[in-house]
Amino acid sequence: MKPAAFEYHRPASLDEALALLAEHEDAKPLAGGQSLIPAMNFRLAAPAALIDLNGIGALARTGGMDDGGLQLGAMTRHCTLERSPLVAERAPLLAEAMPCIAHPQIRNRGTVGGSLAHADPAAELPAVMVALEATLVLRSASAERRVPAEQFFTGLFATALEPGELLTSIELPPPPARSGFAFQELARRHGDYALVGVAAMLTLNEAGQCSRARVALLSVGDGPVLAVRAAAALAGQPPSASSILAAAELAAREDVDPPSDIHASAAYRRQLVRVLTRRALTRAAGRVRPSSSIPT
Amino acid sequence: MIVEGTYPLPGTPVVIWDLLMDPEVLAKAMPGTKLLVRAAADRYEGVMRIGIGPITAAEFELVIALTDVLPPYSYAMQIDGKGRAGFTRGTAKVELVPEGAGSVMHYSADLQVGGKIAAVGQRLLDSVSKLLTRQGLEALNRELNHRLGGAPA
Amino acid sequence: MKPGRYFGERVLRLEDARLLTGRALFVDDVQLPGMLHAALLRSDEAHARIRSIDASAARSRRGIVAVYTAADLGAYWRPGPLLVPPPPISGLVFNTATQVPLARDKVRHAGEPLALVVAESRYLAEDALEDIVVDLEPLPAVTDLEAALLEGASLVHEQFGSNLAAHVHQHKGDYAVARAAAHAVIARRFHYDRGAAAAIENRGVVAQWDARAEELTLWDTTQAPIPIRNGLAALLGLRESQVRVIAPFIGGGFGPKIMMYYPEEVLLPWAAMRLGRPVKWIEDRRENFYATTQERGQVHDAELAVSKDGKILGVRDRFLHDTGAYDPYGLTVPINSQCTLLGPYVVPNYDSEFTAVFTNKPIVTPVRGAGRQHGVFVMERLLDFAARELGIDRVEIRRRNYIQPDAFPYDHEILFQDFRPLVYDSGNYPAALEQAVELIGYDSFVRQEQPRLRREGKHVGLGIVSYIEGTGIGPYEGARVTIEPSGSVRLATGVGTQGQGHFTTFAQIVAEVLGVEVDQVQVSTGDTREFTWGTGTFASRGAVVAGSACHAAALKVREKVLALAGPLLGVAAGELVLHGGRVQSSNLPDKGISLGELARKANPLRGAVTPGTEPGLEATAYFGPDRGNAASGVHAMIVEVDAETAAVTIKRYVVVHDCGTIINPMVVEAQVQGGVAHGIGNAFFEQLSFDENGQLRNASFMDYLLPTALDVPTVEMAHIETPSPLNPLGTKGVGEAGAIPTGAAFAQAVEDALAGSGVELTEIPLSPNRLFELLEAAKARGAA
Amino acid sequence: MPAPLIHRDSGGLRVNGQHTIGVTVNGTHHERPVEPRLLLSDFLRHDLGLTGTHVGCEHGVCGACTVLLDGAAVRACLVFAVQTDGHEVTTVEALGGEGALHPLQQAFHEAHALQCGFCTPGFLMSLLPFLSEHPDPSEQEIREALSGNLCRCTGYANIVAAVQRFVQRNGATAGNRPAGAGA
Repeated sequence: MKPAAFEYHRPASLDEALALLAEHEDAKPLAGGQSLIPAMNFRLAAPAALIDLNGIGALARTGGMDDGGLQLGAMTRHCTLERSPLVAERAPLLAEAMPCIAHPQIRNRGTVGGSLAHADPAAELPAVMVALEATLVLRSASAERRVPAEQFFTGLFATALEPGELLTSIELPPPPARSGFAFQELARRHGDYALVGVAAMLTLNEAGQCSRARVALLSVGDGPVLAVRAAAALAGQPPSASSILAAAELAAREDVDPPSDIHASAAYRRQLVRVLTRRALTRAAGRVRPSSSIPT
Repeated sequence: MIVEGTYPLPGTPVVIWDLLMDPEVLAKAMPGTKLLVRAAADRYEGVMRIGIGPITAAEFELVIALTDVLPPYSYAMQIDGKGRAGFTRGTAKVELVPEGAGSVMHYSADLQVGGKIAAVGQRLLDSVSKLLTRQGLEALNRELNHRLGGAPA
Repeated sequence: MKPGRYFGERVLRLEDARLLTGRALFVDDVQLPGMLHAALLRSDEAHARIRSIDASAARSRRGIVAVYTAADLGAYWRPGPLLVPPPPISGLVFNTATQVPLARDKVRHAGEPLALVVAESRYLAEDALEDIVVDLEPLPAVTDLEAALLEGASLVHEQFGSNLAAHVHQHKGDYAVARAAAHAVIARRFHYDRGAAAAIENRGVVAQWDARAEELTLWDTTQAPIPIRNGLAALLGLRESQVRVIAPFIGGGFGPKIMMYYPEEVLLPWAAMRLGRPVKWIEDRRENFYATTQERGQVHDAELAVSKDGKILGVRDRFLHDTGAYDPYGLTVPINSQCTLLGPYVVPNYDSEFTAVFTNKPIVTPVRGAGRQHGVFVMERLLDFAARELGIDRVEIRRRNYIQPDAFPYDHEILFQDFRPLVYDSGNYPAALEQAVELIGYDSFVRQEQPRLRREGKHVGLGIVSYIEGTGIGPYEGARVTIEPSGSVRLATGVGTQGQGHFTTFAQIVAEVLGVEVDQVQVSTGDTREFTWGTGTFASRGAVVAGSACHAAALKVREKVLALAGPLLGVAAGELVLHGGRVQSSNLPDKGISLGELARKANPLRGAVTPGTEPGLEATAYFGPDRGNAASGVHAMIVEVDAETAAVTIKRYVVVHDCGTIINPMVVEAQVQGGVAHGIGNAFFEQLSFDENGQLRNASFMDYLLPTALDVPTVEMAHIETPSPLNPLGTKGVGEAGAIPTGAAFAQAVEDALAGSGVELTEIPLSPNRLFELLEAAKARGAA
Repeated sequence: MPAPLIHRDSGGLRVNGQHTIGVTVNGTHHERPVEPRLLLSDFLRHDLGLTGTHVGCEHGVCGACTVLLDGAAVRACLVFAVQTDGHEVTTVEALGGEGALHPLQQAFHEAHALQCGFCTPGFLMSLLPFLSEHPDPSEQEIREALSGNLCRCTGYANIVAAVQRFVQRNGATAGNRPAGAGA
């Protein structure tokens, strides 16, 4: 299990990286490498060249934005997000999901941008970003564009990234007032690919009814799956046990067409969607804060 | 691994049939096919490269043999793909049923997957096969529309 | 042997420092000048005829030194030996087909090696693998045990005309009569699937041929260095004395590392001799899932005939055993299943018949437990079902059927894997059960806790099962003890060690006998230059058989010490004691001499010695038990099941264990805890998932799930010691014990937690996905 | 003569261009040419002869090859040696010293937290940074910290006990990073 030979580049700046990417068609960017390198060790992946982004400090900057949101540099490592008080305060859903990602040794190396660009259907971060309505900033040698997470994930390991483009940062809006969140997943063992996971954001109006619900599911499709029917069912309802139960049932029956593998049949995944969605929404509802505590 | 379904296509079976026998069209129906030649009346040979997510080094030498050919309605294929990442082989059945102005394609494939991709890619096989089938059919549909001078579906 | 200053004490391990600092030598740590690296091309197909192999492109690649296929091996190509011939059971049928170094005409399982590449680095060797063009003609694969035996099934080995590898029938009494007299007959079908041993260290071999000394040295991750040496010498046409096999520190064995000769063990020395350079091969994790032997596939159709009061009248079992593509290990595993099923119970009538089946899957040889799991699972489940049907408490039905403490030796009247009658030497099963019942709090759990938690909507359940493990079998092991002039004691034995603590437990035995500090005893294991007689570490026999040999050798040396010191000190031998590294008069301690000085005197450089005198304080001794002994125990666990997700959490785990006299409780408890972890893996997490074409679908640690620190509870343990009369130490084996009854306990506990759901668990492993399927099926039945 | 052999060993024949890296391992600076594809685990074991770092799966699951990269625990099989240019690596060989065991190693010894010992260096290297950040961890926290390292022998109980033993003994000083925990 040794990787095939490849050319190695370690640009010191983003521009240099984009230039390299533009000139090497079959080059692959190397972020944390925690998914790419195993695939290379198995020789399931054999890129002709790697462009190592670990030398570009500018891509690792993470901080708060004036609107109370967050900006995450693509090369920010999982362990940094996991330990960041700012993330805990401004994106508690993200903070809750972090410990579910593999193990400490992987989180010390893995990066948020790498995980999103890899777009593994079983990964936590894509679903979390969709639930949080994050905006992804993509740069090419010639231009920069901003893509909502929901449109970034286009299929199985497929994203809106064009050849020559890099994901440079992720912007998270501040948690809305009267919103609650929850992340739930079931894996065979702690840190394994989840059999099913749910990232839920729930926002209530003054009347205590759901004004907005975002339920993003992982490991049930080609990418993160937004449970739109479940969300629609909740709209205008108080987050009661019965309305949540009904929403979870819809999510399982109509929002997903899950795959089967040796660990979980489609039917079992459906059941997990049913149960975990209910549990996540219940917890999210219980966490709704009267008003935003984010200083803006 | 079983893949099956139905898919509406423009044109009557008679029209579609010849196009289906055209290696260029067939190649489009099989995503990742880099090369496909008709080696004999009932035999196609080519190279297919599958690049999905972590799997980018899966190149297969492809041999497709046609059997039970009943123009313009149905045929079966013996599919045999071998590569460093493993192999896939099996049979596929294609049936064209006239429906209105067009046809409905009934397809079913029973494929074995072996070697490395089966051993370590299991988590993705189901999704990948669904994806390739969908992509293939959509490509086929586009091609037919194009060739029949119709608007792309 | 009586407990003393060291024997029976929690002595900290002498080998730890080397392991903790990374200084211990493992096979992959061996670095030699000019060393080459090997990789094997393995078949993607599970069953295929070989049309051609073209390695020309690989050979011409830079950095590649050689590529060998079966054709290149010439006369050296031959199938391996049959390691364990079938026992003398009347009517027994056995078809031998052993593994080959490189497939020649046919491949019989995915991962079977086709070619060996030797290169300047492993990276380059793997590059070259991709250049080898293999033309295989696929054949239908045999994977299902029943289908394999049908007329017209594809044949793994054509020469036998069927896929039958063996057929064995053993019985006692007359089951038919018992059945006729029975109040109830409980009949079920049971499945037990495959798992991997999954030692964290993969296998590895380094071979070096020294042309000047005409000596071959092999570093090998083996549990049996001496048989490897002898076999290799024969294969390579060398004298045994020309071959040195070193099993250095081994990163876990668990059974498969006793298997021989793996293709790599045969190919590397041959290549090293031809190329005149050392060659290293280290198995990678993916290879390990095909190239290292596996275990556990069996299907049982069993029935239990019981009286109204729950007494066992008889058991009938018909089972199929998956032996994989070859059967070099004979019948050890299925015979263990057959014998272990009887457990600690009085079974007056037993009729057991098994058929071993060749399949296109990797080779099956013993893995921790070695077939015993299956027997325990079938018997314990049958008792659970009988208890339910008869309305008897599951603990009570076991009580009523135990062999009583005064019934030893107890003869089951059938033959065990060591070819000796299955006779239990000692035990106290009722005491173990009562202690387990006490520890887990059975009565309060069943009467109060469980009902209370059920009312709260929690699905908790308890499992409690018994088992016997036949351990410490022959033929023999040996040891040499030497008191060196430095005063330190050197102990050499032939068994390999894979983490069991032999460096410490053997030293404890010797230190006790010679009255020296335990850290004064230097232990050497697994180097054929140090000791040349023995078989290996398997069947939980290391401490029992090799330990007894160490004891015997130490006693001999003690005699020499007394014989020499008596006259020297002018003290009668009877009045001498060995203490603190000295031999001295029991009543006049200053009348004594240090063992080191005595060792010098025992090796005079001038003068004369009386005829017949042997120099030095050294002795070699051997021990071979008359037959295996019977370790035993009771496991109990409490689980909670999330009925919505079918996720299972193990809340508590209790083990009451009897391995006879304990040399080092710390080591024993750790062996049991580790075994339980392995058992939990087999029960809930681990399953080698083959598809109907013989393709393994989870050949990685991503998909083959070993339990982690979050999945294995700390086991609460108690010991019962019924010394074995079959060896001077009174000890019994413990290495495999923990892993044996776990599946049975798990199934009982989960079923108990899901009581009322209609789910009956008759298979292992039980993943959440599978439990969900079974729950759904039960619901459907209920609805229908 | 040894030098070229080391090259061979590391897969470092001059193909695809070698990169010369400068990396500090256990406090010693090394300048070495490496092929880009050379895994850090192989670089440490073969090029530098630091064989205390063991290799169990080469796909980042078993944790046997865990080392510290700039003080953080990482899988040496999921990092290319070339990526450590200008960085610091700490392996099990850095622990303890002068025949004395590091307090954590000592705790492993006293609690019988190892059997075959193959996975042990990985456990030690995973635990050091964890313990410096969690001077007084709960059993659950300890088990979570261990969950990225597989052990087939011990069933983990004694490893947990060893960590608890270490924590009790070093409770007072545990706030500061255990010796040898790297940069």
